[in-house]
Amino acid sequence: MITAISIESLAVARGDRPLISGFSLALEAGEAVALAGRNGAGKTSLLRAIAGLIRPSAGKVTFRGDGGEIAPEDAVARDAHLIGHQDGLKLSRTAWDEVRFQAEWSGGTAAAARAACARLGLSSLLNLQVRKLSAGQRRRLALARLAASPRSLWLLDEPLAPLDRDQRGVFGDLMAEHLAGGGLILAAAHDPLPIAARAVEIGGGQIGGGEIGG
Amino acid sequence: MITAISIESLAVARGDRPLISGFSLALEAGEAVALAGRNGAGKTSLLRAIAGLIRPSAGKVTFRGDGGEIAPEDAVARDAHLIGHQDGLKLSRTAWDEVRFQAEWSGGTAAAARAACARLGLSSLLNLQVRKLSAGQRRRLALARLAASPRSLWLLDEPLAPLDRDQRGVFGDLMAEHLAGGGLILAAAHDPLPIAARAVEIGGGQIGGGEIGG
Amino acid sequence: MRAFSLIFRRELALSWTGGGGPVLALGFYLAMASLLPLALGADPARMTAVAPGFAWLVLALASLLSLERMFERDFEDGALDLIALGPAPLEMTALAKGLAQWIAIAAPLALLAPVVVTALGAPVGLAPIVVACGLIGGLGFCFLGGVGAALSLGSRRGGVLIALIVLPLFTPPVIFGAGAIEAFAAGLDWRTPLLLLCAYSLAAGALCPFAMAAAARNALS
Amino acid sequence: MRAFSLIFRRELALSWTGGGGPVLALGFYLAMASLLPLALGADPARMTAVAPGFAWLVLALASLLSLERMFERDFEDGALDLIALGPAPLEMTALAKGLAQWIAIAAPLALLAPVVVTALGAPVGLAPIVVACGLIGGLGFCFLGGVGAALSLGSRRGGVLIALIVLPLFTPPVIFGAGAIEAFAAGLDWRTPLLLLCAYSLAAGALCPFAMAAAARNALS
Amino acid sequence: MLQFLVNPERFMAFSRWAAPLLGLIALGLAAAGLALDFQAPPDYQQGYTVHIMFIHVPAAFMSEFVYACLGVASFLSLIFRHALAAAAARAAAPLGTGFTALALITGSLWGRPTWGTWWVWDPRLTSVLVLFLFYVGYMALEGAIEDEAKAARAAAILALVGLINLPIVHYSVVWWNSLHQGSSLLRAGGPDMPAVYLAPLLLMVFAYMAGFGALWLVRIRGEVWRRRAAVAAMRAAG
Ligand code: HEM
Ligand SMILES: Nc1ncnc2c1ncn2[C@@H]1O[C@H](COP(=O)(O)OP(=O)(O)OP(=O)(O)O)[C@@H](O)[C@H]1O
Ligand SMILES: Nc1ncnc2c1ncn2[C@@H]1O[C@H](COP(=O)(O)OP(=O)(O)OP(=O)(O)O)[C@@H](O)[C@H]1O
Ligand SMILES: [Mg+2]
Ligand SMILES: [Mg+2]
Repeated sequence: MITAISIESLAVARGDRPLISGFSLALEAGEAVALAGRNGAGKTSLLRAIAGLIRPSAGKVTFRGDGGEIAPEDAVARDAHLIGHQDGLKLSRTAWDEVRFQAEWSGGTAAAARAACARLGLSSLLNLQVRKLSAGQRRRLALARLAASPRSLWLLDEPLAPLDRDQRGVFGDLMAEHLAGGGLILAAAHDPLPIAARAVEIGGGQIGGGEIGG
Repeated sequence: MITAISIESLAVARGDRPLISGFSLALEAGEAVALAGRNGAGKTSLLRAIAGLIRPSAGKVTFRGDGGEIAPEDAVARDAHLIGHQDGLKLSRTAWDEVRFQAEWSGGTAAAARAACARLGLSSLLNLQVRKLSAGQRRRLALARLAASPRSLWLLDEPLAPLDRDQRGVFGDLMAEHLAGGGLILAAAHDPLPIAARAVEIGGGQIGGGEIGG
Repeated sequence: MRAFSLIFRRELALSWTGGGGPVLALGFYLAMASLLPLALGADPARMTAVAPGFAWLVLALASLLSLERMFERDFEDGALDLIALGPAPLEMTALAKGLAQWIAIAAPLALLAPVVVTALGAPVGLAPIVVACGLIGGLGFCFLGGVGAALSLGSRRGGVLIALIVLPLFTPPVIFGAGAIEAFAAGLDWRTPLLLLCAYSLAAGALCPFAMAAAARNALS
Repeated sequence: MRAFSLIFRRELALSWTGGGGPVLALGFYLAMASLLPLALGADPARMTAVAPGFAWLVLALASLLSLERMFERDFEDGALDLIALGPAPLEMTALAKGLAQWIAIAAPLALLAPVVVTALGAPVGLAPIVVACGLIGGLGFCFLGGVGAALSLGSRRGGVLIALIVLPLFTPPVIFGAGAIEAFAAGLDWRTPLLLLCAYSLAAGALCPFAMAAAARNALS
Repeated sequence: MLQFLVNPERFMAFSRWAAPLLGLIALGLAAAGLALDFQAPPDYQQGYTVHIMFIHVPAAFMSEFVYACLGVASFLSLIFRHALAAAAARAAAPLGTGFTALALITGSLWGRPTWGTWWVWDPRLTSVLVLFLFYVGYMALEGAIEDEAKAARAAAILALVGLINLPIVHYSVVWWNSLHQGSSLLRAGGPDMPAVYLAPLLLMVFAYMAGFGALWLVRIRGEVWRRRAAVAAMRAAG
């Protein structure tokens, strides 16, 4: 289980262009960080770099668990979950197939998947094809996959956008419980998160922060 | 040019289930309506029904222009634009190809497209493939397509979600200008819009409003 | 007309630009053609007999290969909504899509066909009829395929529909084309089958857009 | 192991439902097989000679049909990100995808092949070797095709590009399979080519997942 | 990126004089080879068409040699993420395609008078055709992915897969033809080549190699310049 992450002078480039450089951050169990930054500042890129999907051009991310340092690949493969801009759902499968697959894939159980769905008010929708769900319902499905996965590092990329007010509250509760249970949350968001979180601004006005010259 | 819409006791069903029924609304040039409602209440379905993409199960939508009533197909084909949950952009084309195509398709000009892009801070990104844009940049591209299209009825489905604060301001200005120029805006949103808009709640707690039984 | 040229150019760009263009078609055809002798043995007599039929197969396959993209992408990424809200009826969009598919994929293959057929040992004199059949038949394949692509939108079993609906429709042009080539080679009357092929393809080009548009509308709603 | 069975079942479900790959491939196969007699004219002797090789070739080509979907969907809708964050390395996912493709598409084709070959006039006795070649060769085709599908992720052109990348790699299995069938028909030693086919397909199954995973990682980054 | 900017200095310094030198060597060798060639008597069977040999055989040889270079460069760029190696692979592909096309074209031009047909499905010919297709696929793939770094890596993976596969293709094709009674007209060439032909042929082979070396270096230099210009443009854009 991941109990702490430290990011040291990380640099991320996209297509030859440096985007983020010298980014450092330390995150402990029970802590949440809200990443803010302009469109194109590199929030998504940063989250993907932490998840190991993008290779940083410099710096490193260290994961620590109860038993000392964990190799990044292992840490991510066993204990991280990413909610991206896209929900990663297959339109042609049923909601239940999608939640259960992801829960089991992340090391959870079908029972946990069912509980997470109930929590997010999806129980009555589980037999529908994902294609038939509304945008908010799809996002809730993606969040149910997250909640059903026994993973302590949550990397969230604007998780709340299409949710209605009630559901934002529900997900806020889920995040609070996750933190209380020793989880870590790193969330990119343009709006304030419904939990207490340390705010970190990336990008600002410097090179690569805003836009890229055509 | 559309100068008024009136919706009379519209009913929309999705897959055999009644979703909205008896919905009435009148909208005049220069007016904006903010549709609110829970996830799955039917906001998207309503907007698509107004756009003629879904056939309502009862009721009707009447469009009026300077010269009297306009047939719904004509009104929509010549004077409406829809921003959906998805941006409708082709990942493999360049940003500029996408804006220009849509502007011309909607009856606008390349010059208008360029101006809209400048307005939304996209000028330096126009040579990039859409695949390389961040979520907020893509949405801005979709909004630039809207702004470049000479269409008076704007149907917006959560248009602001992935935008950063500055860009929300910019789009707020665009909306205000559109209204000042005699446009009509019908926007579904979970957060307050950056312009003055009449709030209309759909769904509430009644049958079909919240969720659909599995 | 302006709308048609807009959507047609868009479709053409989507299926044609980026990576190769004609070179890609040539490579595809060559690769297919070089497999034929490998599978049948190098015996020229055998190959000569199969070569024209094989050219057909390649055309049909190529038109099936990119079928899925014809409507599905636009449908799933929301672009079809915006196109439907445009000035032109969906029928015209469907026509443009079919024609673009034809120009971008079927036509280059048809033009290359005689080269390959000749390399496989068929007499050079067959070239004109092979090109003619390829161009005309390709038109039919593109539109029939388009109907399948539109029908399978948003349905759970799209591929099944394509297979059951489109492939039977492929049969007549395949027969007419093969007949025309064979008659030409044998010095018989090739005009009749070619005319039939023409008629079939033109009918497909004229009627299929309606079916495609209806299917797309149904999927959107 | 649990992870493997999970992802394998997911892939299988996705290619059976939704896309309907197998039925499209089967339909294509049948349509092409019915084209052969038309293209060759009614002379049965000719056809018998060509039938097995032709059936084999069409089988190889039919496996190209749903290749595009193998990685692209998961890539574009973000599902591949989540799979990559799972307990299993991408290599294993690639293996599962290749095997699922095999079971869902190549195996039905292989089982149908003898029917087609017999219908075309080849002796019924060829059935076992045709099935064996189809099953074994199909494995190779699926994995080689997977490499093409993974490599073309994020590219501007799908179908035809994949086919071009993949067809040269199809050369050895096509040769071995055709050789085995022909040798069997002629009463010669068919074991050697069949073993070669086996070896090639197994090697492809063992090595291609690495190439597929590397290509997918490259596309994700 | 850094690595790329450090190492290339040395490469650029080296290639500045090496490329023209190789070019001169190529021209000299080719001149000598062609001079010897035209002194040689017309072949008693093939007549003057034998001159095609001096273009054809080295081109056929180069088509394989360049693929080997491409494979090695791809391997280095894939494993060590060496940008110069990626540039080298990218630069080699069109040259290889050119040589292969030349071998195919001169071969079929030669085949018309000698074998009476433009093309036969002989193992050697077939495997050259497959090699050509590999090149075409490589270039098509690289051209179809817009992000340059990603395109380079994808193409490198394909090149490696091809490198492993080419010998198998070659032997399978040889084996195929021995199984199916191929047309026995050919088995092109033979080792028993008289010295009057062998000497100019060898000269031509070396001329081709030097010429390839020169063109390759020039093309890699072009790649490096292009990258530098892109970096400069990016800096300027801020
Ligand atoms: C398109 C047709 C042809 C292709 C693709 C082709 C390909 C090749 C290849 C790959 C080589 C081996 C080069 C090496 O690595 O040393 C070769 C060598 C040769 N080819 Fe061709 N060839 C073709 C046609 C012909 C024809 C028509 C002739 C003349 C009758 C011919 C005569 C030779 C000779 C004499 C050699 C040198 C043999 C040796 O290495 O000992 N080729 N060709
Ligand atoms: N094709 C369909 N078949 C059956 N049910 C559907 C279909 N499309 C949508 N629905 C159902 O209709 C309801 C309304 O969907 P809609 O997308 O209109 O909601 P919404 O108000 O836009 O929600 P959100 O705030 O999540 O975007 C949902 O419960 C959804 O499951
Ligand atoms: N593959 C790529 N190649 C080149 N540039 C890219 C690529 N992917 C992203 N970028 C660029 O990198 C920058 C950062 O993108 P990223 O998605 O990380 O931004 P973000 O902070 O998440 O923005 P948003 O708030 O809009 O989601 C953008 O300017 C984008 O254009
Ligand atoms: Mg982002
Ligand atoms: Mg909605």
